[in-house]
Amino acid sequence: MISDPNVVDLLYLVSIVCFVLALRFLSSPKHARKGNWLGGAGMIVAIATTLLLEGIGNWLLIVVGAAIGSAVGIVGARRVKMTAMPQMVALFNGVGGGAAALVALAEWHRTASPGGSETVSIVLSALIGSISFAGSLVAFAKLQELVSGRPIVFPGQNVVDAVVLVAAAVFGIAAIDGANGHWVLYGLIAFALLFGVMFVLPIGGADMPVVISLLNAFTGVAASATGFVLHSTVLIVAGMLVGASGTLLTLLMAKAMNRSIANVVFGAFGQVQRGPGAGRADDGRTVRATTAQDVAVQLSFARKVIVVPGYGMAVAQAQHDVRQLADVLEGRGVDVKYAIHPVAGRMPGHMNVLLAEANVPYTQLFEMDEINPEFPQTDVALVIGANDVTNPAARSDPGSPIYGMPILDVDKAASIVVLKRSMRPGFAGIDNELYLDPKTTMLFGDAKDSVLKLISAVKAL
Amino acid sequence: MISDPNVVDLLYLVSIVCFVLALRFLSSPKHARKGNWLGGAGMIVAIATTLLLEGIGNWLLIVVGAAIGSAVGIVGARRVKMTAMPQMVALFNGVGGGAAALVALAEWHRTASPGGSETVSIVLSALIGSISFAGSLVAFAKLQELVSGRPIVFPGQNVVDAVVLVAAAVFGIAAIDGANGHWVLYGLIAFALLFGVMFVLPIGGADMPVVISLLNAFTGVAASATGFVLHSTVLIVAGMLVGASGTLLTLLMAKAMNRSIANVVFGAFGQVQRGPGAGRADDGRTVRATTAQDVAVQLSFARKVIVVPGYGMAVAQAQHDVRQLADVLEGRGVDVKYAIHPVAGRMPGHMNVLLAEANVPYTQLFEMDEINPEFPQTDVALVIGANDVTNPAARSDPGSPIYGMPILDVDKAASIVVLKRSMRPGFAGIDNELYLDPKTTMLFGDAKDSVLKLISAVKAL
Amino acid sequence: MRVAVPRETAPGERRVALVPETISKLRETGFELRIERGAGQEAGFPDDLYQEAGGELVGADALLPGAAVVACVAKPASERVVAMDAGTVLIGFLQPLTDRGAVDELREQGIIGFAMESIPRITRAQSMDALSSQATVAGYKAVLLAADRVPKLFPMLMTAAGTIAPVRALVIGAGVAGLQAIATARRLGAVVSAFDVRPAVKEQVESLGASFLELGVRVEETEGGYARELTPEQQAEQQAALEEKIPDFDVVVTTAAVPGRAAPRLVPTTAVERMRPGSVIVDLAAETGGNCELTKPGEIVVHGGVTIDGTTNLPSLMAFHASQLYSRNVEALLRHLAPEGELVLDWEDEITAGACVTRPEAAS
Amino acid sequence: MRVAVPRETAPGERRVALVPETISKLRETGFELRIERGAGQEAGFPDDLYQEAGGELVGADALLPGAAVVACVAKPASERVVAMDAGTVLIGFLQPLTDRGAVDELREQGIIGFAMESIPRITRAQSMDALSSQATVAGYKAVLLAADRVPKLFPMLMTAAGTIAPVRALVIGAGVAGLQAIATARRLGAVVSAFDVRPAVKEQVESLGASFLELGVRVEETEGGYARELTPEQQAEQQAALEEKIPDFDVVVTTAAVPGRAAPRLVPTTAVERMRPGSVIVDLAAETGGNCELTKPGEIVVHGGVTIDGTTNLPSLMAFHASQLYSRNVEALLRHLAPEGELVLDWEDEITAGACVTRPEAAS
Amino acid sequence: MSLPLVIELTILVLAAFLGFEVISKVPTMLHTPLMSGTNFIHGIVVVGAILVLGQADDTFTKVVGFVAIVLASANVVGGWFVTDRMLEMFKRRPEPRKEEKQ
Amino acid sequence: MSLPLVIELTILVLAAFLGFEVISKVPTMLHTPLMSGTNFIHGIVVVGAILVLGQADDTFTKVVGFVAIVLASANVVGGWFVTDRMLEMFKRRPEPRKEEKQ
Ligand SMILES: NC(=O)c1ccc[n+]([C@@H]2O[C@H](COP(=O)([O-])OP(=O)(O)OC[C@H]3O[C@@H](n4cnc5c(N)ncnc54)[C@H](OP(=O)(O)O)[C@@H]3O)[C@@H](O)[C@H]2O)c1
Ligand SMILES: NC(=O)c1ccc[n+]([C@@H]2O[C@H](COP(=O)([O-])OP(=O)(O)OC[C@H]3O[C@@H](n4cnc5c(N)ncnc54)[C@H](OP(=O)(O)O)[C@@H]3O)[C@@H](O)[C@H]2O)c1
Ligand SMILES: NC(=O)c1ccc[n+]([C@@H]2O[C@H](COP(=O)([O-])OP(=O)(O)OC[C@H]3O[C@@H](n4cnc5c(N)ncnc54)[C@H](O)[C@@H]3O)[C@@H](O)[C@H]2O)c1
Ligand SMILES: NC(=O)c1ccc[n+]([C@@H]2O[C@H](COP(=O)([O-])OP(=O)(O)OC[C@H]3O[C@@H](n4cnc5c(N)ncnc54)[C@H](O)[C@@H]3O)[C@@H](O)[C@H]2O)c1
Repeated sequence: MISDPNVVDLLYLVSIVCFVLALRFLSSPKHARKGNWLGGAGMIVAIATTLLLEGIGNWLLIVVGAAIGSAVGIVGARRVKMTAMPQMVALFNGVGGGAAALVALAEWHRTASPGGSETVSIVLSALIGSISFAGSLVAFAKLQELVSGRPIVFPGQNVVDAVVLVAAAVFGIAAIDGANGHWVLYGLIAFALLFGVMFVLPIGGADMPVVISLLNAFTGVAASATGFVLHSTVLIVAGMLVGASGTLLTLLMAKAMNRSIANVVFGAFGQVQRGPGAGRADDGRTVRATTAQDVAVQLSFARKVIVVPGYGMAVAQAQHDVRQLADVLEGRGVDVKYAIHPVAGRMPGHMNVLLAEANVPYTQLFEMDEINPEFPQTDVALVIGANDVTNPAARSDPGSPIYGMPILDVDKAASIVVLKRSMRPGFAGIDNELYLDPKTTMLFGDAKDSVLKLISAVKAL
Repeated sequence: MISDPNVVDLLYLVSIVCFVLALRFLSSPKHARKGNWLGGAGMIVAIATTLLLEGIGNWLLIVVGAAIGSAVGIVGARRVKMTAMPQMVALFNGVGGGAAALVALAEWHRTASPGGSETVSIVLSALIGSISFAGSLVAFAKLQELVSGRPIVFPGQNVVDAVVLVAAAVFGIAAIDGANGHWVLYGLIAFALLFGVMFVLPIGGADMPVVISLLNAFTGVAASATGFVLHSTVLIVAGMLVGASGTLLTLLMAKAMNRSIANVVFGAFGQVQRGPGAGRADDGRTVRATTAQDVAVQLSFARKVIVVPGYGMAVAQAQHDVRQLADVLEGRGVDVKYAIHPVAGRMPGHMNVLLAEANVPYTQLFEMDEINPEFPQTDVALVIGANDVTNPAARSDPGSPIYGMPILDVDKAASIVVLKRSMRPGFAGIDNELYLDPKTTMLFGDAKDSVLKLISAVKAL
Repeated sequence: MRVAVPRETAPGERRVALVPETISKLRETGFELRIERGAGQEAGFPDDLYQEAGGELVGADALLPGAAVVACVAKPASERVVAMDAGTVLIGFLQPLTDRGAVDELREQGIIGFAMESIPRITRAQSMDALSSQATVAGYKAVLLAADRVPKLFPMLMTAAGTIAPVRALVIGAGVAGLQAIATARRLGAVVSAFDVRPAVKEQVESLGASFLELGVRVEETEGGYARELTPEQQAEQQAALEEKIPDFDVVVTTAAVPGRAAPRLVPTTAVERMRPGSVIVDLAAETGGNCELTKPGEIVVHGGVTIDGTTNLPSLMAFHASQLYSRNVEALLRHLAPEGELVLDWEDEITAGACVTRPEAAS
Repeated sequence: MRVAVPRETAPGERRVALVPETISKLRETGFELRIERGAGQEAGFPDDLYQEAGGELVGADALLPGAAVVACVAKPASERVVAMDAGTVLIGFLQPLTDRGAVDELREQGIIGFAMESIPRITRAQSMDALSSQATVAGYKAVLLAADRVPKLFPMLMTAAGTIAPVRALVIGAGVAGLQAIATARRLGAVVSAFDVRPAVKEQVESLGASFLELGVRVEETEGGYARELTPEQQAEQQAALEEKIPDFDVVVTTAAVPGRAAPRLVPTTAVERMRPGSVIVDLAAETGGNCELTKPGEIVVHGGVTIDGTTNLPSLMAFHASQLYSRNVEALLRHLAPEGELVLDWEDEITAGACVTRPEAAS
Repeated sequence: MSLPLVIELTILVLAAFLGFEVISKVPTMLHTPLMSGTNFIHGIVVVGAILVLGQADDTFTKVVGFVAIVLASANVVGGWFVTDRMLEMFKRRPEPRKEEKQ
Repeated sequence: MSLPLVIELTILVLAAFLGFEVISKVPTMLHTPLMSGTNFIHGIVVVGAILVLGQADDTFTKVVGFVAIVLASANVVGGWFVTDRMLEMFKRRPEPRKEEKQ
């Protein structure tokens, strides 16, 4: 039992410090794991401190509840496939929001109508927590394909949404205004849940990560509000840290997808706009666009990268920058080679001319036959403005005009990054299956620009 | 008169927010000025709030004191020459520290021996404030050349220093331990002042900025301690913001000078180490080494930059990177030209060969006679591994082996940045006066490395 | 199956159809190879290398009888054609579009001729595309010839004795040879412009760092990526525009061609006369009449101080690498015609059918 | 003061001492200029350009009498020297170290000869340094000659018909000409190594992106930056080391020289015989006997398939730019000797004293 | 022990700034792990749940508190493990090569 | 109105983190202005001086408080103007050129 409030607050301060450092570390690839461990430590300190507080009883209930929750959490987190991670985040985020709402409900019950700032906090906590709970569960369901991943829209949706939100608000105001009795909060929570569902339903599967991040920030704010209810600084601080960083993260994620938040949230009401590359093949495989920063991480952490230049590098006159990128990667210990296809470009030796101009040593250039056996051991094949010379149709599709041409086996690499401006075809005028390969990501844009971005991003790591 | 403590705290919160934003803005070249204005706004809110607090009297004294202080501050800040700015910072920092110490003294007087945490705060505030006060004044005196700028050392210095500090500590502990009466704090302050003087005396003029920054952080901490004494959150937060950012800044500054803090502070006790370029001409003019980040700012904010390549660029094989730097600068609207001296390098056309390889358009290359008239309108002449071809001795010193050779008039540019590895001479084997020109700064290191750093730094701005 | 490689007898022809490296690779697949003594000498492949590679060196008389395939560079002389067995497959540059007589002769002798220039320019046949491989060499060589003859240095140099302005070069016709000429001239430091009538070429020219000269004349591309012939009006227009621009250039390399036709006349005498003395025109189209009015195929003409180099068969001047590339092209075709080492002529196949210029009666 | 520019009469000499651009600049300072008709024709500067620039065109007979200065490239023939007034200043490559007879002749005629090659190589005189300017041209041209003659492409090319390996080039003697040769060969895409006996050169070679070949032979530099002559043992050592390495190279450019001496023998016949057929050696030292044992000055020798090009006076083959550079060098010297347009020969001056090979009695 | 509201607000504002600043430069690759990490941190609501349940004496509060604890601890534990698994891929990092390249 | 010490400490810690984070990436060129700017901000000690002098009733406190106010306001005002002058040189910033380069 800890009875000195100073000691309690000091312990909570320790866990606050842990949380701040956790966030800090989580934002650098090198220390991210350490960050998570520190966060865990902070959490243990906070929980232990709380359990040891004077006046805490109902131990059995607490232990049993915690055990059940933990079991669900562990099993869920361990069992799930790597690809299903996003929905797990959604799920765990939702339950957190739910917990915040329940804490608010309990406090409301305990004090009936506490009045003043506490009531405001209770209302906020219940409202935001419930929205987050319901929204997250819908997001989970969508990603898990329990309901359709496509935007679900119906006419008059905005009107209905507005009405629901207003209803929730009315209950909230009533509570703050002094109305008491359980019904006020029940009503509030019910409408908030409804709003959470309606909020997420119209959003398409591709935008889910942004929405989950937004709901994550919501839960943080709800937790923080709970802190105001319970006068707990650790709750206020930890909750708000998540609220703020989650908000920023949401903005960053939206920006990385070239969307605005408004566009994500309200996109489905109008026309959903798509980036140049967001194509979807008939058989359901989609083209995955990526960002320079992601590619930079992939490249920096690779052991072996093969650069596959093509006509697009020539058009963009990106040869000097490509060389510089390779240099930077080599400086970081990555093994970089160039794979030169015999007919890359538009004249025999096109790539040689350009790479010689950029002073790439001849010893780094490899002919197709030499390099093809190396692709299976390659972490990233970096395709810079090449298209036909990487098209697997040449191997497999006798109907294709390029059938029979030997190609670079980039598809054998562990992952493939393609730099080009659009989904337009190359010289042969045919689509490239490679771009639908789940291992392939596309970095759209002029090759020179993209490579310059990659250089900065690699250096910033 | 504001009587509601909530309103007071809210107003203080506003000024806290202002201060945080001020710091944020101050760390980006684009918004720095806005930052200072915001800080000013925060300060006005804080002062006004305090003046309007219930129970604040002695208005006349306050106004007169503030008027005197402000007058000194304004006149000092306005009158001083740009080059004397550092000592002004030292001076104003010192008086801030002094103020903190005096507040502590007054509180000690008011409460006699308050005991507990308050006493600790008073002791810290008085101790740190006094050290900062005395140290800053010495720094000021050194920079203003009231006392010699050279390190002042005497045998046994460390022992004396330690004794002084221990004495101050003893008084401090006595105070915390419950000793009362004025003498305790007088003693404390006296020894702290002495320590402040002794702390700064042995530090050389070149290291002063780092020391001032350290003392600046000290004053911040002292102010924060005052906040604990007076239970003022705005003091705690604002003081600590300065304490923390000042500490980090001190580290950054020391790093930028390639020194460790310990080296700066205790350097004089051992041998003062100097970087490769910290040379000093007989007539007192010194070579000024700079950092890639500084040069990057200079370049980015320039309107016109002339690149002067020489043999060093060839040795470093930096031509591709030089071109990229020029491209980046041009992208930012800087006008970049290359000045090619007829005998730069080691063979006729050496620079042409390399720059053509790097694909620099011929239209950006200018012969000496074409470009020389342009130097006076040039903001930065960026000399990359050229030496003899920029040596003004060729114009002025008939005894020099290069006398009579026409040179590039880089010394007519508003500022000159020279990239080379050391102070070693070039082909002709003679020293270059240019490096002692007060407009010249040297970026030491392999030209390729330096240019790569410049590229990153320009991009990071 | 026996493949015979004769020594080239056409005047000035220094190349050889198969180089030792190819010989040893073909041997592994079961081909039997006979090489005429001295066949590779002039290209830098002495007989002993062939021997090492597993080829059988024979005299001229013993070479042709019994050979299933004869691989040559230029069309062999009549007396050699007569010496071949009927049904022999002959591979080489047979000039089917410009030398009908020779083709008829082959047909009469019952020789199955495969013309390297008739191989369809489809992706699958790229490795057999000798037109491209030889044009690559020619484009490179053309610039060297120009650089050798022009009394100027290509690159810009700023020296103590003043600044040397870079040579300005113009490449007309930016097909395979033209693009290589652009690349080579740029390498040497010239400021290069290029012109072609096919609109797609602009981007390709720029992808080599050269600038595209707008002359306002455009025609469409044919199926194979070749240009169509200009109408007389277009031609006049182009000539006029060129006459306007051409005095700016020190070096002009012309490569314009339309398959099966005489080379288009692009540079009239009046244009040449406006050029500075010392300037050089290298006309890669000399063989088919030349892009320049003053071109004399196989000769070097100097007109008012301007040199017009009509040297033909430039690849032969770079015989080593030219032979090496050609040899790979022939190898690819051979492997296509005889995948397992025995001829299997599939007349349904686009390449086989397209390249063959004298199909045996039975098959057609 | 009148300056005369004769037409060069030495066989194969196409350069001209002053180009029209210089003429007009000198006129502005008050020089009076007479040019022999046709003097610039072969270098690409026709008479009308001289006229425009303000030069007076005269016949051979009217040129020399009355001229205070005669500017030429090569030493003029005896009959022309005789035609000059006594006391005339003669500027040109007078070969004082190798052709004492000619110098004596000048002295007898009372001609004050300034040899371009004797101008001290000090910083102040860089703009007069014709050895450097002409060596620059020669180094460039040497590589073009090699590229033209070697049956290979310089750059590496990866094509549908296989990969062409880049030419490997070796430059021996990395002075002014050697460095330019390195740069040019690298531009064309060759893989370049270079060797010199002066240790300072390694860094310079690498500053051009080429690699330095270690042969283990080093000598010190003289005052002027020239190399000293090797001892016989060193020479033998160097030859042996080269013989070891030389078969790796397709192209060798030699430029090694020691002023006033016969060129060092670096490449013995045995080394040449180890090279691959088709390889090319361009010997820039041919004039002084050649760095290669097989070199015949002014001729092209083929030995066992290896071409040894001993062409002399390469700058003359690039007469336009070579003349332009030379003209600037001569202009700088003229302005030094006659700052205000009238001769003021200051024998205390390092340059004047150093460059003069036949000082008038009165002055010495 | 309840603090003045404005002080709590001050703390809130500081935390908000800190939250913003601390993650201002995250590579895109880390967006998802970071989201997951913050998701774990707001599991701190478990402290709230413990406080409620620990002090509950009526059944309603006990039930609500119990559910809250279950949910919150799922958040904490699940959140942590998910993050950990995501971060596993950043574990190995080849050492930069030391040899000089020519 | 005095707060529990630990709460003040919490605030202190948050402020310290914030101070670190907020300036983590400053170009060297801005080191001196930033130092000067923070120098100005710790002039907030003037608030302390006002509190002391404003509540002073004995002469000692008045004298000490008066001197403190003089010093502190010199810090505030001087600090601000010095910073402002330093920052003047960052005022103009040419617009990036819009035209395409070839
Ligand atoms: N080498 C030869 O001798 C030769 C001669 C003639 C034909 N070919 C044919 O040319 C083709 C060569 O294959 P390849 O893979 O090199 O080229 P490719 O198949 O033509 O593809 C080039 C790709 O580069 C992209 N691109 C163009 N400009 C770009 C820019 N500025 N930035 C980024 N990407 C850009 C284009 O996509 P976006 O438009 O989406 O950006 C295009 O898909 C083969 O089909 C070959 O048969 C070769
Ligand atoms: N162009 C010609 O034809 C020719 C021929 C012969 C001689 N010269 C003479 O060469 C000189 C040329 O002048 P210049 O200004 O170009 O060169 P320079 O005077 O020789 O100076 C070159 C400078 O570059 C620096 N440097 C060398 N390697 C470097 C590296 N890796 N990174 C950074 N800096 C490096 C050196 O300083 P650190 O060692 O401190 O780094 C050196 O001071 C003239 O004196 C000229 O007369 C010219
Ligand atoms: N798909 C493939 O595998 C493949 C293989 C080789 C070549 N090609 C393409 O085929 C095309 C032609 O190749 P080529 O070099 O053998 O052609 P070519 O030798 O027949 O003609 C050379 C060039 O001259 C141009 N030309 C014709 N008339 C002209 C005129 N009046 N003025 C200016 N220019 C004129 C043509 O457009 C062509 O670019 C090229 O684009 C090449 O890329 C494709
Ligand atoms: N200071 C100046 O202004 C100035 C001006 C021009 C040249 N220079 C310098 O003078 C030097 C020589 O110039 P150059 O080109 O006229 O010299 P050069 O023509 O006399 O000799 C050519 C090269 O051959 C080399 N050489 C001699 N014997 C050799 C041997 N046995 N093996 C291999 N190499 C051998 C020499 O070292 C020299 O580099 C150069 O370093 C150049 O930079 C200086």
